[in-house]
Amino acid sequence: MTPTPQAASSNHPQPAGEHSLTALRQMILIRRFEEKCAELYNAGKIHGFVHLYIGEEAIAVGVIAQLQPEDAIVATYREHGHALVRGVPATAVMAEMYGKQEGCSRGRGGSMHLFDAATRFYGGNAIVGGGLPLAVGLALADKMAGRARVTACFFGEGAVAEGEFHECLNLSALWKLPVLFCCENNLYAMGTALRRSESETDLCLKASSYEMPAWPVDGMDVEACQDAARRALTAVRGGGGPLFLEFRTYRFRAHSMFDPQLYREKQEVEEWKKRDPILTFGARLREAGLLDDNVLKSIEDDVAAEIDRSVEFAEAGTWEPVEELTRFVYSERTRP
Amino acid sequence: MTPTPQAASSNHPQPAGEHSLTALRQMILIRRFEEKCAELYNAGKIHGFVHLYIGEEAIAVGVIAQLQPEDAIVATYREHGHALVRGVPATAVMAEMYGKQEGCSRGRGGSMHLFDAATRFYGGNAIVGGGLPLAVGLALADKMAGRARVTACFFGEGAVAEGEFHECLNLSALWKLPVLFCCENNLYAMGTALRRSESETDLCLKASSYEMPAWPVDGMDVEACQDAARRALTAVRGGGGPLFLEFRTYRFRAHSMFDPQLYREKQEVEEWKKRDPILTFGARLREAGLLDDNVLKSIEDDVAAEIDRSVEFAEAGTWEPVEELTRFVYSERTRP
Amino acid sequence: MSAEGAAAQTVRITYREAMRQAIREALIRDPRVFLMGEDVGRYGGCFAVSRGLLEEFGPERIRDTPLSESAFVGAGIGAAMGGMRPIVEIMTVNFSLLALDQILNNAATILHMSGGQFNIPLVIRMTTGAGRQLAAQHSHSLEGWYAHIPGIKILTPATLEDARGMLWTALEDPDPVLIFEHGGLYNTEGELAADAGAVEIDHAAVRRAGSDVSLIAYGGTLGKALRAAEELAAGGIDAEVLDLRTLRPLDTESILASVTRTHRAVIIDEGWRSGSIAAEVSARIMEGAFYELDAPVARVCSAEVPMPYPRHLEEAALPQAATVVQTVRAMVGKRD
Amino acid sequence: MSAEGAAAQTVRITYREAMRQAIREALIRDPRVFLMGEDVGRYGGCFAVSRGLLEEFGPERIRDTPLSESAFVGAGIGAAMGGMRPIVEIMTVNFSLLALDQILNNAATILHMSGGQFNIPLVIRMTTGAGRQLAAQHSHSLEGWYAHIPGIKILTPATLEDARGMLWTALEDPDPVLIFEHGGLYNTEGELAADAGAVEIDHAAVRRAGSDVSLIAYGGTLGKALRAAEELAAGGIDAEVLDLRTLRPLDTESILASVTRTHRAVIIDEGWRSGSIAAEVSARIMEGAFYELDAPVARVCSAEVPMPYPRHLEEAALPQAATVVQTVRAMVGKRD
Ligand SMILES: Cc1ncc(C[n+]2csc(CCOP(=O)(O)OP(=O)(O)O)c2C)c(N)n1
Ligand SMILES: Cc1ncc(C[n+]2csc(CCOP(=O)(O)OP(=O)(O)O)c2C)c(N)n1
Ligand SMILES: [Mg+2]
Ligand SMILES: [Mg+2]
Repeated sequence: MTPTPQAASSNHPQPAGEHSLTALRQMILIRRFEEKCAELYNAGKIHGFVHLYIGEEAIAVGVIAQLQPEDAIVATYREHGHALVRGVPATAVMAEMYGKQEGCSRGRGGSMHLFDAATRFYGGNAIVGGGLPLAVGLALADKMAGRARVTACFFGEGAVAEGEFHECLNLSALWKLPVLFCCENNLYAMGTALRRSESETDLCLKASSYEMPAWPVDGMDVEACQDAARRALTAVRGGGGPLFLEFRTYRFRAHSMFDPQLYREKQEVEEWKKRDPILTFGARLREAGLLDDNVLKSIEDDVAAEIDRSVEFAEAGTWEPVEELTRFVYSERTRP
Repeated sequence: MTPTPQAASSNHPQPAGEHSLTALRQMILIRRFEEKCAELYNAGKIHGFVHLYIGEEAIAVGVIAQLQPEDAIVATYREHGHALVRGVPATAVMAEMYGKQEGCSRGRGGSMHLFDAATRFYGGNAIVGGGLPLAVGLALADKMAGRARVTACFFGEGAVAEGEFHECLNLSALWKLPVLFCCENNLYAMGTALRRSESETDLCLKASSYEMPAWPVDGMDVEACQDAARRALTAVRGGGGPLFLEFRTYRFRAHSMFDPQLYREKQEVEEWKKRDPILTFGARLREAGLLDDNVLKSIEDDVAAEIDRSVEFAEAGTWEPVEELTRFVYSERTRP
Repeated sequence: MSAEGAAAQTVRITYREAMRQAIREALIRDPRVFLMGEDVGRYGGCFAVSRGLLEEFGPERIRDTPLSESAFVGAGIGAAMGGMRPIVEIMTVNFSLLALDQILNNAATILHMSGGQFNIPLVIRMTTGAGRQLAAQHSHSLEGWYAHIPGIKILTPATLEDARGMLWTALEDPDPVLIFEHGGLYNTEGELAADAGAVEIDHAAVRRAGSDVSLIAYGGTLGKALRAAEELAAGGIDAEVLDLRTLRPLDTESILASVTRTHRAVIIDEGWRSGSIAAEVSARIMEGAFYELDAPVARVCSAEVPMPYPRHLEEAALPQAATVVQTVRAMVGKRD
Repeated sequence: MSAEGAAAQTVRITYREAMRQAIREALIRDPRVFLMGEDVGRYGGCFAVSRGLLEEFGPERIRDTPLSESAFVGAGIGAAMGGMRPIVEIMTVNFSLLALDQILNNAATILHMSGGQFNIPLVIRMTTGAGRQLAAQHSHSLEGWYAHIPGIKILTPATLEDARGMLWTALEDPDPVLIFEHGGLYNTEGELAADAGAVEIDHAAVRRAGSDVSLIAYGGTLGKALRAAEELAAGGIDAEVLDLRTLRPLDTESILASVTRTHRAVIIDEGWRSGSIAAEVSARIMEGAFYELDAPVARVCSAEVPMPYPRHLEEAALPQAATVVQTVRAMVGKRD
């Protein structure tokens, strides 16, 4: 019932130069940014829950670069990468990690609640499945207003067990709303393996039961992600209704900073690390003659400088005065 | 992936005499009982919400007669029929409709909350989808205790849109619990037609997306219901995990007593009435020489007498003293 | 509206019709407004509030939803963020629990978590209350409970003016507003100014001036308070009746002012007593007018029991004018 | 347990470990007991409370669930009705909203709706509270809010004895009991009697006797109250500290007795102020000890704001010992 192309893995011809290096740089930016976050967490600069995206960078990079500025994004607590690729400045993201008022959510949200009106980045949601209805609603607004926008909604495979996921797939398919559902299937929800949480582990079948097209995508391959996203966005923008992409991926790090990872074998992690999206894409670019040590070094240097700036910015940031504690419970302007 | 026999409609050989007349009598009992309820409602004897099962009798009769006494049942607010077939005395059901303390729920529940410990009848639930988790839990208890029981869970097709439905299908399939899911698809949830609430109206596909066997059944044909239930119960009792039956049916009456039925054509109702499960089964029994006017009359008389007794019983019943208002908020016995 | 006399002109109208006119006017005034919920369209609304609107405004703006409370409430939040002005109808408060995560964790918090970037101009309407023998799962009165949540506003229209006027004000509010309509009020009829329109929602209203005791009520209990006041007047006790109107934010000033005038207060609240909004009002009087009190503040609330079905028990469970009268008489007696 | 000296023997233990031992003991004592929830098994529990139990008791009794709060809480209800004694862990109170329909409409009402036939011997445990910079969606303190619901009991163990002893008592209770464990307590360490076992759950406990003011606290705020009492003592004010222990049913008698001794009360509660359990305690004092009061009862609650991420704002939002001290000093000053 669903036009499922056999796993939309890329049969990439020639990586397209500039474009490819940009993607590589974005993946490296996310990786290094989060490595820095982990360091700052251990140094007591960042607090609360911090969920690293390391290993999964190809998805955010592959999908978000295909979006238009007027499109919207809804993400989860594992959203540093999405925010960075979307163009939320690393400075504002880092300041948010610190809780400074120069942060993208004024410091109120922290790691799990990055928001940015300028880029239509609607969070940062720490309730598993909680963002999906928002995406449906944003798409509904677009459809009712006759705007040709798409809302991209990211969530983990753990959310598939939540009733809300089903309600949202149904509602959006029923109303043919322009949502691109991006399921980041990293095989674990905290310590629970997918096979222990779903009787049927083929997630695309779930979407199909709503008459929603659903494609599996190699989430470790940034070009496969780009391809799938591009084609999916064309379909969604064409008014065909929502589409479901299952990105098969893996998180290299612990679930959060508190996780001793008792639930998986070290060897499994090592196996997946061989498919590191940055390394494999880098190798491919080298083969194609688009990358060499010098280029890589300049990217790394550039990224390092950006991250340094973000840390400086965050360090120099200010604490919101305690007197402002109860602001933003209600709007300060009184008319919409 | 699911062994779906082509719509399990009955290719009934010879109806089995006694057995068939019992089924006919049960359907007639439900029908007449509810007609009496409607009358009593209009007479101001019964209050609140009353949802009639008229037109759908074949399902409760077909399924519940196949259950063992130790099996459990979870139903909805449209459960008079299920309670009667299960063997909750008509007297106790009618007294409950009146709110008398001789009712099967001591009058506390009313029409939507029939309960009966003796027959393992776990209600009567007025939250759409709300009963499904209970059924999953009852089945879990049986499985953990090593008892070969089944829990039959009835619900309308409207519940399929609720997230809880999905969570429950998944959980029961994942844990291979002995639940028989009986979806009474009467095409409408109050005034909302199935095609306006589900993007994919083939409900069996939903169950299949949990690797759960799912069969459509002609819900207007009591023998088809019996056949399907018998085979399904064998499968579930065998430890194969839950099974989903979609009974295709229709309610002849309004959703509740307040419904002007603006949402459907009279003609559609008339078309379905031609498939009245009592009339069609009656005709089949006549053809087979098992029913004639005399036998039918004696059934009707017998049913009428039973209903009269139930009304007398209810009328003679007593109101629980106001002093007992706050009983049953907590248990009176203190140890489990 | 002609200048002379228009204000004096009144029409005879029900609460239901006042609500319907308010919705209709909103749909006419603002193209961003739409109504969404279960059976708001073809069925005409569970309580017939939206009857005729589908025909007038079409299915895009009078949007029947599947039984998916979490998804469509969440979609309302998303649509509000996307620029629309949704009116989401949850059929009754009893089903709103299924959407509570969306209400508390998204609607009430996103403005704050985003550091003030994303406000949610959403209106959620629902029917509340008991009194129609609908038993334990269909008789909740949770508006006072919802008033615990910062970030949302809670309106409880008790009069025709408020039924007619609160919706537009709520729609103009930049933040989420929940309107609780007591099911027992829909059929109440009275005179309403022909040019009735928006009303302010910031203040409680003295519905009857008095000097001996303050009867503090709202929504479904206002009528009972007024009846109690009449009866008390006959016995020479002059009660003031304060209609809270908005349960969050509470108009503490008006409460304290009333108690300062009368030196005694009884709060009449259909919520269960423990943790009721009546407790909050009592605590605020404790904090703000302790030294004005001639007697301890009393509460007349619902008994702490799931609502029983039989009328006599339901009446015993609910706050009644007679209990208010009795409470006041005892209180005034205690004075000297 | 040897007769002599055993009671005097103590062990050094954390709150977490006391909880873990309580669960372990229950699993050993009663074969009907099992633990079910997200990541209770392989992950070892989100807060490591259940670490090691999977290995000891196996996956049937230490049951990892999918992310399906409504289904597995409801399944706990069903399993309890089916004869088991489930301990359902909801990872944190923040996710419990997704299961609230099951808790309120089923767990709390079925005993009543069934006229006393079906009790629900279910224990639900969850972590509650703020203080670890987890921001708005992960910092709720809703135990006082849950205490509004008749039909359930609410326990808030604040001490090692109660962490160790309340679970077994809860499991022996025939009705649903919710245990709220404050996340900030898990690491607290102290001495516990080596033979510590079940404790009664019907009474509040005076944790420090005093004569000038009653500090009424529970769960996460008990420590703050005790610290405030120390500081007050240094300033010559002798505070009594009452630990409510059970929020539903509230031990009104102990509250009134304490206030009758001290004539002043401050309630310290991590819930948002409006509609808090502190309001209920204040209202009960109003009703039962008004004439004993030398000053109005005061509340030290959380600010009415979704929890901000930065530490300084979180600290400002939460009740603090310093605020309690300040409040008491002002109150005592006001006396004369
Ligand atoms: C409703 C809800 N339940 C539980 C949690 C706790 N929790 C946070 S993340 C997580 C795992 C989610 O896994 P998945 O959706 O696969 O996303 P991933 O973390 O793998 O990216 C859980 C259980 C939560 N945040 N929300
Ligand atoms: C959660 C919830 N939402 C809404 C309702 C109101 N309601 C009662 S019955 C009903 C329709 C249910 O339809 P279906 O499940 O198909 O069962 P049927 O009535 O057709 O037997 C609705 C919307 C409810 N009881 N529970
Ligand atoms: Mg995952
Ligand atoms: Mg139906």
